[in-house]
Amino acid sequence: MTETLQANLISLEEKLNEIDSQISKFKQISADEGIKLNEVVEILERRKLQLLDELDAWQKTLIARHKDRPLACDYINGIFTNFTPMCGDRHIMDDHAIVAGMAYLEGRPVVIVAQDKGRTTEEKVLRNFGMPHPEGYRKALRVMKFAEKFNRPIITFIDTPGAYPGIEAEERGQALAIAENLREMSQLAVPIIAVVIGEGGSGGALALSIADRILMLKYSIYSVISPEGCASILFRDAGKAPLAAAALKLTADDLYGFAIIDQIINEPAGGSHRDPKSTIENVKAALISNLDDLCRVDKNELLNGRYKKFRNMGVFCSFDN
Amino acid sequence: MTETLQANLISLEEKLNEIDSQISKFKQISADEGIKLNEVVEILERRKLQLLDELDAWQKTLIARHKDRPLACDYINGIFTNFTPMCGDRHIMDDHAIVAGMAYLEGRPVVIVAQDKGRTTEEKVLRNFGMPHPEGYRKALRVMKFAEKFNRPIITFIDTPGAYPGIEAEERGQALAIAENLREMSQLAVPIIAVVIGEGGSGGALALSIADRILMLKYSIYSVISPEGCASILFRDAGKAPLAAAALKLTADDLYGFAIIDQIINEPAGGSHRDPKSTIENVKAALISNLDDLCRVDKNELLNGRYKKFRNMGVFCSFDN
Amino acid sequence: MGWFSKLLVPDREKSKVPQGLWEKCPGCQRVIYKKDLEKNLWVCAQCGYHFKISARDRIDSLVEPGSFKEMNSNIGSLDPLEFTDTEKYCDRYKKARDKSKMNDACLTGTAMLGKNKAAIAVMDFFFMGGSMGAALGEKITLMTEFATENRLPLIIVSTSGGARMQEGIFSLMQMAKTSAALARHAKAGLMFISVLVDPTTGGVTASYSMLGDIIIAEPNALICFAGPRVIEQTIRQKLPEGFQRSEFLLKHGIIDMVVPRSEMHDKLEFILDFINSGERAVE
Amino acid sequence: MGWFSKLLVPDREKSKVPQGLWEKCPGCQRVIYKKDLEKNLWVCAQCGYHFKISARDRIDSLVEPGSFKEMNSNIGSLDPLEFTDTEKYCDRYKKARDKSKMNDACLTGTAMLGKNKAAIAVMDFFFMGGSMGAALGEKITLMTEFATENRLPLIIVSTSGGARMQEGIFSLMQMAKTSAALARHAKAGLMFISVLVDPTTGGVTASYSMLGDIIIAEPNALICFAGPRVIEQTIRQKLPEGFQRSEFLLKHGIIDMVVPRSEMHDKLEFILDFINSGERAVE
Ligand SMILES: [Zn+2]
Ligand SMILES: [Zn+2]
Repeated sequence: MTETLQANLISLEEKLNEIDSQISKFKQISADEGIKLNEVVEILERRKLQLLDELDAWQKTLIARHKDRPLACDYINGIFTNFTPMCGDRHIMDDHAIVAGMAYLEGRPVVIVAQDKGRTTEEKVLRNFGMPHPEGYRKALRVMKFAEKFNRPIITFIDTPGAYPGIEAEERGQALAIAENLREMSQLAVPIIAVVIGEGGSGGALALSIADRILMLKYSIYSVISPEGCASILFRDAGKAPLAAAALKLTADDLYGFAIIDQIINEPAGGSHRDPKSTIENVKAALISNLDDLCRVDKNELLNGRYKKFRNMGVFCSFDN
Repeated sequence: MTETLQANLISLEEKLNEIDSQISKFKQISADEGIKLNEVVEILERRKLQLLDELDAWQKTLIARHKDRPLACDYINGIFTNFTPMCGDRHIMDDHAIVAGMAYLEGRPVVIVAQDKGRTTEEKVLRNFGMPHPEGYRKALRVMKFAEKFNRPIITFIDTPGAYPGIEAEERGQALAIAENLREMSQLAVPIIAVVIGEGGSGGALALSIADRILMLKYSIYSVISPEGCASILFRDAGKAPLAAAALKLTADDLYGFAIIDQIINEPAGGSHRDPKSTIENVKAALISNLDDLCRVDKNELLNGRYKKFRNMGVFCSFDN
Repeated sequence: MGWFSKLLVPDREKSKVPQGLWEKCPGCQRVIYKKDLEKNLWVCAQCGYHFKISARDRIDSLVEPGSFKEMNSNIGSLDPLEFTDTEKYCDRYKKARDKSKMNDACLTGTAMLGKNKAAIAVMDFFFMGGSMGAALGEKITLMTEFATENRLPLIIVSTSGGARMQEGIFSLMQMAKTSAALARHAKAGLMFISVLVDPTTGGVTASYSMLGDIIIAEPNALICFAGPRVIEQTIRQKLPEGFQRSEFLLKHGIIDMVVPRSEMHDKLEFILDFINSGERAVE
Repeated sequence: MGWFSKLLVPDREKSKVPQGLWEKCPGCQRVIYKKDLEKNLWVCAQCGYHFKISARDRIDSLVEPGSFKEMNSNIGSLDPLEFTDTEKYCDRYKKARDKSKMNDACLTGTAMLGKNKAAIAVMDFFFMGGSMGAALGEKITLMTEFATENRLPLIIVSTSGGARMQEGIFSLMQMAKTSAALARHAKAGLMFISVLVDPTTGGVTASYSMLGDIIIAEPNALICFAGPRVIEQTIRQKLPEGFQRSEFLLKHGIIDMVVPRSEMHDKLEFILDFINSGERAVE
């Protein structure tokens, strides 16, 4: 089913590619023949942007999950220097769905905690498609407490379909592991920045997102449930995922409008996979400026600010019964 | 092999039983016939004490492991009221080798953490013969941190051949779990009393014994390694366990002499299994008096005292090289 | 999260076969006189099956009679997403309010257990499957903050199908909000007892429900993050018997104790006594 | 604990088959010119086998040349149990001292790694199998306390057959003593890096070795609480391939990284730089 729904994105990509090739063809002609075709090129560029403006929530969902979309490790390699992984939850296993360690951001020592889905089939299996087990959350928490002890800011990269739903995960306290991360992150006395780079899947994403700043790539999503899950439960038809995607208001624009996130990081037309390098540069710039802001804030103010930030999330009313 | 070595204890017990039955026979005669046999009884009583005075380290080891020796649960039931178990390490399992929970000691709310070997075959299997897995130590630590949070003193009962040596135990960080307990217990800001009631086996026992007061039953043992293990390594013959037991200086008397433990709690002649009730009363009295002492101590003093206590353990010298 | 609101229709409604005065026990299939059930706190005397009960009935069974003082009762959810599936969320919500005479899926307030005053929040599965929206999150948070400010122990009885999907990201963020409030409560050295009843799933499980100093479950309650059907779909395997039930969680070290409904009040009172009683050992 | 001192005779002695200038590699059985081995930090260039090395050689490989300032070198053990097995402990101990020109199984002091001053303790397996007695415990504790007082990061390189049984209960108590000292060091917000080399077992593993903020192992080091033979005897089963080796522990989440000897200095320097560099983010 997802495949038929994917057709949607493929046809978009085809159109974009077609326009792109036309643009370069006309540019070529323009150069070779000395004819001014600027107007044609402009029209095509405008058509392209129009197509992208019209992207609906479901198309953005597909872009957020695009197989060529840059993954956490691409950002880590592209943005930081001397990344040195730290492994293990000190109990059961090193969960490869979580990548964590020390690194420098333009000379600033920071601690990174990231979800990575894996690129190749092998990597995907190793990283369990970016779905952490409880041990992944405990590894993340251990490394974040390390960051707190040594007063290093924390940067998290969010990209997960959700916490892994499996027998062992339930047996070993998946819910508890997530809950503890939520509680502990709210009290970590160092700046925390979370960047949603792809799929922000439910509690499994939230468990690394109790941050002072939440940034989102333009075509990433962040949601209480996957559109497919929502469709099958509330719409009683998993095929209605596009409808559910729209209803859930899970795009960066939506969430920025709700003041749930703090900043949208720009992506190239059509998605970051069409130009990873520029996206990585955008993320880097956003990280630096946010980090520099946060590092100026005193510790108590930081913690109070973080508390208030999440304290104020939620829209409710008062009835006169 | 242990069986032939056990014969030692069995013959002692037979002798004791014989003397006891003679004593009661003479007492009976004395009562029935109105004949004064006090002198005979006295001689027998003296012979009995003499036999017990002569108990060597190995015999004490056998008593410490005696199948009828009261177990932690016997002390818990006999000493405390309203014992309410707390279960689980909040991750993997509830390790039944560790019994932990809330209770009252003559009206004083206390937290108990104990090793219990199990009495029946079923219980022994359930409790893994008193050999905790890493999860047992983590359960213990969780409950002890609970005690600290709510300012309740901790009483531990030590009775284990040692931490379980198994594949899963090693995989899940047995060494790490013990080490963390050692570190964390040294900092718990509530009074801690440890009572060695049977076998204090190595690191597995130490992991619950970082206490302000360490009490030992008269015929319990506490050692860096089992006599059998020591014999097979250093004496190259596991049969030399009695020799190793003596060499290791593992009896309550030895350890009191070394100032490793703070108090010896008396047991009836021949061991607590010959009169569990009186032993339980002795333990209760010792707990109350030590607890009352410790509760008068200010928190910093308590922690500094605990630190110094262990800091000073170890005999070394300075060479002039 | 949220997978459950479809799967779990409240039992009492489902089993309303013998209308009126009688109720069929889903545990042993016996038909039971309703008044007897009520007297027995809605626990089957034959098989021990724990029926789902409303938040009000639960409070009656837990605290000293008449001691519950409700707070923040008028807080309700809005519809920030203007969400519509097969029905408009605002309509669905209004129906739930009308039917339940509650404004959302929990009651909060203070109450006495023996001599101990406690802050208490009790969820209601009959209100939209105990799903967590902004109103529920706000009420739990307010009660937690009240407990912190007034140095009170906190008891939360959870039962939930998970997130209230119709509130989208706002629903998800209640996990963060409640957990942060509990962090402050814990840091103040105060006691939080989490009581889990059938079913407790999804986002509620993955936030406040699992953060108790003591975690207690009613017998045989389903307690999970991902529901059994989701897991079955993922791993394409039959799940083991008793999987994700209270006793299973006890064995796996996740919860402290399984306590039947009839003993819950006494157990809670014992714990509060234990924490409050006497002078503290070291000050 | 302690099970190992019998089982593990230092490899270099065992494999002294080609006397003098040559050494046989226990990894690939090749015979290697000793000078080459030494140049390569006693790592086989063919198969990467890490030979055991003395504490002095280890320090040379780890810290800036000439920067190591030894402390407490004259501390040695006594014989409080007057222990005798097949030999008197005091005689055995004297032989070890004479042979090693050390007073016990570790060297402690301060040293530089790049621009970072650190307290450092390095164990020596050649001294009675790196067993932990009162002298070793005292030296580790003194070094830890020195680091705490002087706000220095601490590096401990562990290798040990376990407890020094001949010191009985005093040996066991070194676990408590060192761990308590590390608790204070950690509480002061200071960094402890634990480096584990082949073999690290028993009481040393179950105390300071496992308490690092970062735990690093050399490749293929045996790291365990209970030794393989003890476990085999207990469970009467063959152990899995690679069980209790560095890579196994990495996979099981117990250690942070496996670092070959040739890169150890740089890795340690990186970590110390990371902790010390720049201004701290929030003060
Ligand atoms: Zn029934
Ligand atoms: Zn080799």
